[in-house]
Amino acid sequence: MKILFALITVLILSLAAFTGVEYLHMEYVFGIVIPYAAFIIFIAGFTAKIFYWAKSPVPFNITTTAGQQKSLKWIKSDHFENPSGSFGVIGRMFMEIFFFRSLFRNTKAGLVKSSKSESFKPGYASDKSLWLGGLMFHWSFLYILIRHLRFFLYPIPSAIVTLEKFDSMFQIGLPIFYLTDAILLLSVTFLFLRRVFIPQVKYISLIADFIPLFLILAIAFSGIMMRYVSRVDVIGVKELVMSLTSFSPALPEKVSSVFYVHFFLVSSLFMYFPFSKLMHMGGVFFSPTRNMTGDSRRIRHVNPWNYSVKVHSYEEYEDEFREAMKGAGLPLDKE
Amino acid sequence: MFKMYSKIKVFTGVFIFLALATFPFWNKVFIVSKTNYEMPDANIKPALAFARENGFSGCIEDRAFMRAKHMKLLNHWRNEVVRENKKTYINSKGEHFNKSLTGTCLKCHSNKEEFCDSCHTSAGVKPYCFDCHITGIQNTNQLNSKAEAIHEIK
Amino acid sequence: MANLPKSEELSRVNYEMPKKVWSKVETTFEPGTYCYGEKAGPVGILGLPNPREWDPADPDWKLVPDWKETMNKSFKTRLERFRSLKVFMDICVRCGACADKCHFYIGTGDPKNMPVLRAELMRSVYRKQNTASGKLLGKIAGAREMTEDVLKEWYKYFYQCTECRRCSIFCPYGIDTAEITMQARELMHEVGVGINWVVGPASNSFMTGNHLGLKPHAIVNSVESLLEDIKSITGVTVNPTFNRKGAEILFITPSADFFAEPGIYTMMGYLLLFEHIGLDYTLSTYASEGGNFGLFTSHEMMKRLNSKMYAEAERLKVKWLLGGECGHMWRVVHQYMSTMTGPASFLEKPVSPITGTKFSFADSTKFVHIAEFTADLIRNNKIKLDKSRNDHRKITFHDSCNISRGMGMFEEPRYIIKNVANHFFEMPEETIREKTFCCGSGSGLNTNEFMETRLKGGFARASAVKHVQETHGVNLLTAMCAIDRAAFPSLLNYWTPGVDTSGLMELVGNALVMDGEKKRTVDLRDNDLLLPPENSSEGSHV
Amino acid sequence: MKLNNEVNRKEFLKLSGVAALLGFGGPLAFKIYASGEFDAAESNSKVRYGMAVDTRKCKEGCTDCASACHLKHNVPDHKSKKNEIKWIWKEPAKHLFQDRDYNIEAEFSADMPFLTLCNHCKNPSCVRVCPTQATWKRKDDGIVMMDYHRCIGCRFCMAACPYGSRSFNYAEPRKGIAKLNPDFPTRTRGVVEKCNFCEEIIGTGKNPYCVQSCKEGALTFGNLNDPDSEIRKLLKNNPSIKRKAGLGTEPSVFYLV
Amino acid sequence: MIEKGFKGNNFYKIWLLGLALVAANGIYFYMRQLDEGLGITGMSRDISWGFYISNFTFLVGVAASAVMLVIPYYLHHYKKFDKVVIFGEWLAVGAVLMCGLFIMADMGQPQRAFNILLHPTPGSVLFWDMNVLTGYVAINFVVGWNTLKSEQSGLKLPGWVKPLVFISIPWAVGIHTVTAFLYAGLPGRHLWLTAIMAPRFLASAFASGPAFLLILLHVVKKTTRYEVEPDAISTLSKIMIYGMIVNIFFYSMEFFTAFYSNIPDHKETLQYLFFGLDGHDKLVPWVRTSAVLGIIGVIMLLFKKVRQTEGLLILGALLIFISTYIDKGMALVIGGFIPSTLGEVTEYTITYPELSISLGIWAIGFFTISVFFKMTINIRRSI
Repeated sequence: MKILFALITVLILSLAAFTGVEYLHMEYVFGIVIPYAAFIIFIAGFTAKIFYWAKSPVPFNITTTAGQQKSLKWIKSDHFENPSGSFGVIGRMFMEIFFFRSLFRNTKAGLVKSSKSESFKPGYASDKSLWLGGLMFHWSFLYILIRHLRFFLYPIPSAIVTLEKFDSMFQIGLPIFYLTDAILLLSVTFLFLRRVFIPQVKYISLIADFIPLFLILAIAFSGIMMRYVSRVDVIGVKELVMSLTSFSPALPEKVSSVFYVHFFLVSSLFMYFPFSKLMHMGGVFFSPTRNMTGDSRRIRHVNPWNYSVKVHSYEEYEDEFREAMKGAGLPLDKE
Repeated sequence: MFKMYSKIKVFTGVFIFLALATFPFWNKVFIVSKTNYEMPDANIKPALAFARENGFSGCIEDRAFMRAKHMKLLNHWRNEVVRENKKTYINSKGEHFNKSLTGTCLKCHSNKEEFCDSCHTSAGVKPYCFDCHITGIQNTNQLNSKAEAIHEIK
Repeated sequence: MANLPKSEELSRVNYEMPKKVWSKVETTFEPGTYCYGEKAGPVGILGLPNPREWDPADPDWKLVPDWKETMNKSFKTRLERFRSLKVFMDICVRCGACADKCHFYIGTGDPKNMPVLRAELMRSVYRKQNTASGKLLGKIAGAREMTEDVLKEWYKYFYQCTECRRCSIFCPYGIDTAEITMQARELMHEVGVGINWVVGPASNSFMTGNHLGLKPHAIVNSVESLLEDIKSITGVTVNPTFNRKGAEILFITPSADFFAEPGIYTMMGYLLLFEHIGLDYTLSTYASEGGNFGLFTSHEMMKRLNSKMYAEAERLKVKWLLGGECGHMWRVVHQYMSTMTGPASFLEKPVSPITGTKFSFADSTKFVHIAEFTADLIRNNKIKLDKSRNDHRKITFHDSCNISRGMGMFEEPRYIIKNVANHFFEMPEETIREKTFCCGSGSGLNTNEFMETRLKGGFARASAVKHVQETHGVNLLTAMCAIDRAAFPSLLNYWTPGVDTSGLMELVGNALVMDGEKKRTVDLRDNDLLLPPENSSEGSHV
Repeated sequence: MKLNNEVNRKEFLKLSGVAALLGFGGPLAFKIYASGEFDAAESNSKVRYGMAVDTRKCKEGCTDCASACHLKHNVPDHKSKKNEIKWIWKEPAKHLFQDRDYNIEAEFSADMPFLTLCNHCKNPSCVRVCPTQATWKRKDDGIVMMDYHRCIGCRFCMAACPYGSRSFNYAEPRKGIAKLNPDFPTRTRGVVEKCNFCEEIIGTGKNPYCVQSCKEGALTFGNLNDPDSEIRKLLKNNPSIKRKAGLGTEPSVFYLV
Repeated sequence: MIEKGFKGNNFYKIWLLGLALVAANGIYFYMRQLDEGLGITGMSRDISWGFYISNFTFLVGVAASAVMLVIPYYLHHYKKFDKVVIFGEWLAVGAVLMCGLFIMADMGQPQRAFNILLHPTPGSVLFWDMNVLTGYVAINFVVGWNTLKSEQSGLKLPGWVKPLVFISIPWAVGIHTVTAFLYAGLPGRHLWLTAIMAPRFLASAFASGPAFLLILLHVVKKTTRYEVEPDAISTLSKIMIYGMIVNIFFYSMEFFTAFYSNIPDHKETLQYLFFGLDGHDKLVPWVRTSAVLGIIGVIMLLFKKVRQTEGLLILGALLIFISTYIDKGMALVIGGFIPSTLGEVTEYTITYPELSISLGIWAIGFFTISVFFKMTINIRRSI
């Protein structure tokens, strides 16, 4: 049900763009108005969400310490798993963001029959599939995104040309097949399949987990379609994109509707982004358990809303137990 | 405005995000201020002498088709010519053409810089056709002189 | 617990997912699987809302009429106060990495014990109140109203989380279910919903300084009886002081160490060590509790209980604080104490009076852990140890969750164990250090009516112990946490009989060669030592 | 004959668009597109080209045929035996016909330079081993072809060819070409090449360049399947030998002796 | 799991770092080869396959030898191999990985490597070789990985793994047979054109593979003090000797056929290899060394006492390994091109870049094998 709902949503989006352009000739809407709107919604929404988070303070130092603390000099501390300074924090965040350090730890638990009795015990097997799938997906997505800058820039920086060269390293077909396209499709498919086939993950999945998957799948698919199958006039696309970035929007000569479908799906993703779990992109930087140092015993962390509370003072305590304390020979402040 | 915490970090982060996200909009202002994007000139006219000599009405297919699909056509041609010995292309108007990049296409589109390179550069595409296929006499001469120069060095 | 199922039966956990969507699975309260509700008495003492007598199993929880508004408002307040809460509510992608990391999930197979789903119980309510999509689309966006059913669900599952943070180690965004559980419990307390085993000890701590409610003289008596035992076992007379002004160091330890087995042996260890090195220290009856049950209640309660430590240190004019073996005490000291009740400018930066080592890592809190202190002593050869006195023990070490993931102390205790004992064996790698499994009774769930679930929660840890018991003949689990010492005896007795529980300093106490001691034949528990043959006994003293 | 693109293009666009929307219809869309779009029909004929080398007419010291061929086909000369590329060249007879007893058999001497080139075997072992069909035997005319676009440079064909007719581009070919012929492509580094029987011109009834350039008329090119062709007549009326006939490759190059 | 392969003492870390440096050097020269063409190798028009393909051929044998552990353990329930089988599988993985890299290094147009899949040609042995090798590495990796995983966790081995093990048995025979067919089916290359090429390949594989494994396990024992069952070692050494004896036997068959029939084409290469031809004799010392070492190795190890002395056993294994490496590597492949199809003798000299690339590939292979071995040992120690 959840899957179907998400699938239909994405199909409707695609069909809307296709019909809009192919039959209603709304190129202006799908090529100019919506992309501009999407971009504005994206950056405004994203920034607003960041500010929304930033409006709340981090009152306490709640680093998760996954390695030895910095204590006695002769004990080797773990700079990255339990950072004692900004160097460690940067390292930790870097490993987390670029290499998914935490997912690398992932294991899979299951029950093992004991050889000696009738009882069972849990067993833990290394499981790097999510790490690998996630890493491949995010890296190829980033790669593709950067590669797309060839439509946005002129002259095209040599770095982007080099990226493209690597991506089309293997001469497969013409135009040459991009490896990242394959990796993206494979990894998104993997992420989808694990959501369907791992019972636990299926059980926790919401519609909002399937929508981005289908949306990205549809974006990749429409992109691949127009590159390899139904060709699109690339120069026309560049003309449109460059006109948008120079704030003098103009529609090019007829460009295939597949392009508009692709463009609209990308716009949809951008619009959806700030209001969805996709904000983990910004949020990962904001996670206090990872972006703080573990040295809160050495340096005092300040809580801006720290307020005084009702305590049971020693005076009250002594008043209450004076006789007993006297009996036990304990020193008293007031005799 | 409103109360916000870890301001410096947040603003730096947001600034970097905005800078990256809007890069396509501002890059020409700072980075490549001099070169404004120019569409590859759509009005370059091919030298049609070859076509006229051979009695063709013009290019083998219309412009929009060629712009979007020329590489697929050429790819198809190369397989047919080399592998299937089918060397004649009959277009939608019934005209017969010799399937040849250098022998047909480049006869009219003799200026590779204008007809191939301008768009390819604009779109960031580097075809490997010309690693083997030789374009135009001018280029051949250049190549020859280059080849000779290499020999001399050796 | 007569009606507990056999361990074989309990170990056969069913991990199949229910057919029903989780939001439609009803919350039930079976005996043995839930903690009793907070009682009117302690609630009143602490001044918490809605004191009353009630039972979670009853359909009517006697809530105040406007509980929903209170809760929603408090939720908003918490969001404004805690960035972590906001971020953790927003960014989970439900990748499922945390799902099978929770000891309660591993032990119960209940999907709502998957950290992601436990948090989703709260997230769904958050979405309804705080996100546009949740407000507009409701269920489609995974949002739902706060209702009495949802509250019951919260009660059940946020009291099946020991705030151990194991899941957060695996989360790619560091989402910490412990933080979410703490906030959820805090919100529930706002409407008078909590468990008695947390609120009771909290009120005791508040009034008497310790969670057992021991009055000053009881503490003194209890320590005195320990001194007698020490005398008879070692022949050494130890004279600790209480509430002494002008001592250099104030020593604070969980109150269970004064009173309950096996904590008392740990206490004997402390006393012997301090005597051995001639430390100028005092104990306090006012700040007689290291543990902080406020951590399981609310941030405010945590502060209320924590304040006593610095207050007493200031009153007694000590230079710095030394802390005993306790889990949540150290989570609080490490993460909250100087922020909440500091800066402790009336104290001095801690320096070991014996070795001269500057504990500069505790410059702000001025609170040093006994393991850090002892490791430093051993490193500097300041204490005399006879390792062979622990030879009758095959030891494994349990990393307590708060000490490991809430502080990061892994090496010090291992260093100490290796210096005081000959037989040390690690449990499987996936179950120790930062990946350690909780005892299943932490965060105030150490109550008898909850035994069945506690045993399930401890299943993962106990299985690892069983593994080293089977492969290496391990017969002692050492842990630096009072809750561990309270929970493990019954837990291990159920899952892996034959393995005892001890604190770290008990092992040190066994190994310490005291000045003027008599020849020891028994350990601090009066168990016979494995003595070497007579003629070579001198040689083993190092 | 199918008049294709212009008419069907719009249809295809729509189809592919819809397929894109359906997402999973990918392979189908590829099929619709990949086949037939640029198809054109061509006639088939049963031809097997071959060549007769009249060793009696071939003049010693003359390399006109090789020069013409190498010039026309942009065959590089790297001036190194290791990297050399040869389509057609001369080789002492004893290398071509190793199983003769030159002391007794008298038609030609052991060191007499003989012309050699790809035999365009009827049963080529090089074709059998190629993993990508970059070299294959053309059905229309029996020419053993090379597809330089497809060759992966594994050199299996070189190991399989019993005649040493194949060369590999160990070095950058353009560096070894003194004068480029713009009408024929050069090769790229890392592919195998060899004589192609001038397939680019013989379709129009012309003879291969080597045949054209031979002033002595020592080379005859033609259809071995046509009993009336000149080459068949020559072979009928003259004694001829083939290289390594025992291997069963059935060369299409004959030596008249 | 894999991260455990990187945990070790400083010696181990330096070893890995050293391998990485050798690999980096190889990569540098490979980049140059990509840039300048295969002309920077010693290969030529006449000797069109050289050191790369030699190593490839040899390593296919090493890979195939894993079957000699799998058969006794899984088919005959020879429990002594319990702890060794996985090392054989890792060795196979490492060896096939190197095979693949050697093929990539040898290709003129590696960027078109996928053409083999895009234009599948069932008639080409190379197409099948590519398929069986890829399949073999996949099977061994998946089987090894999953058995180790279940060893680590105690969780049951997934049901689909067992069938894969059984498939791997004929598959191992398959990879070496198909590789032999690369050579054995070519007209005009007389050294290769022999019906016992595949059996010879297998025989030498069953000698060289176990020899390699014995040496590796010895190094493992010396450096990490991880030991496998002594009975397993003894069985492994017997397999090696039988393999080598059969190998030598097959080789002498070739001599008989060539010299008794007295067919020049059949004789010439053997003449070149053992005695020199037309004044060319570059390979003669190598080939003679190979023969001598092989024979000494076998004779030595025929004695049980020698086999049971660890040092001597390893020495014997080393002799056999070197012998088969020279024989099946250089002599077989390069010898096959001499004399050329035009009857000329062109000799082959390996170049520095070619050697660097080859060493780089060996380094990558050793790196992989080290990491996998270490991972296994570390995991077994932690249980």
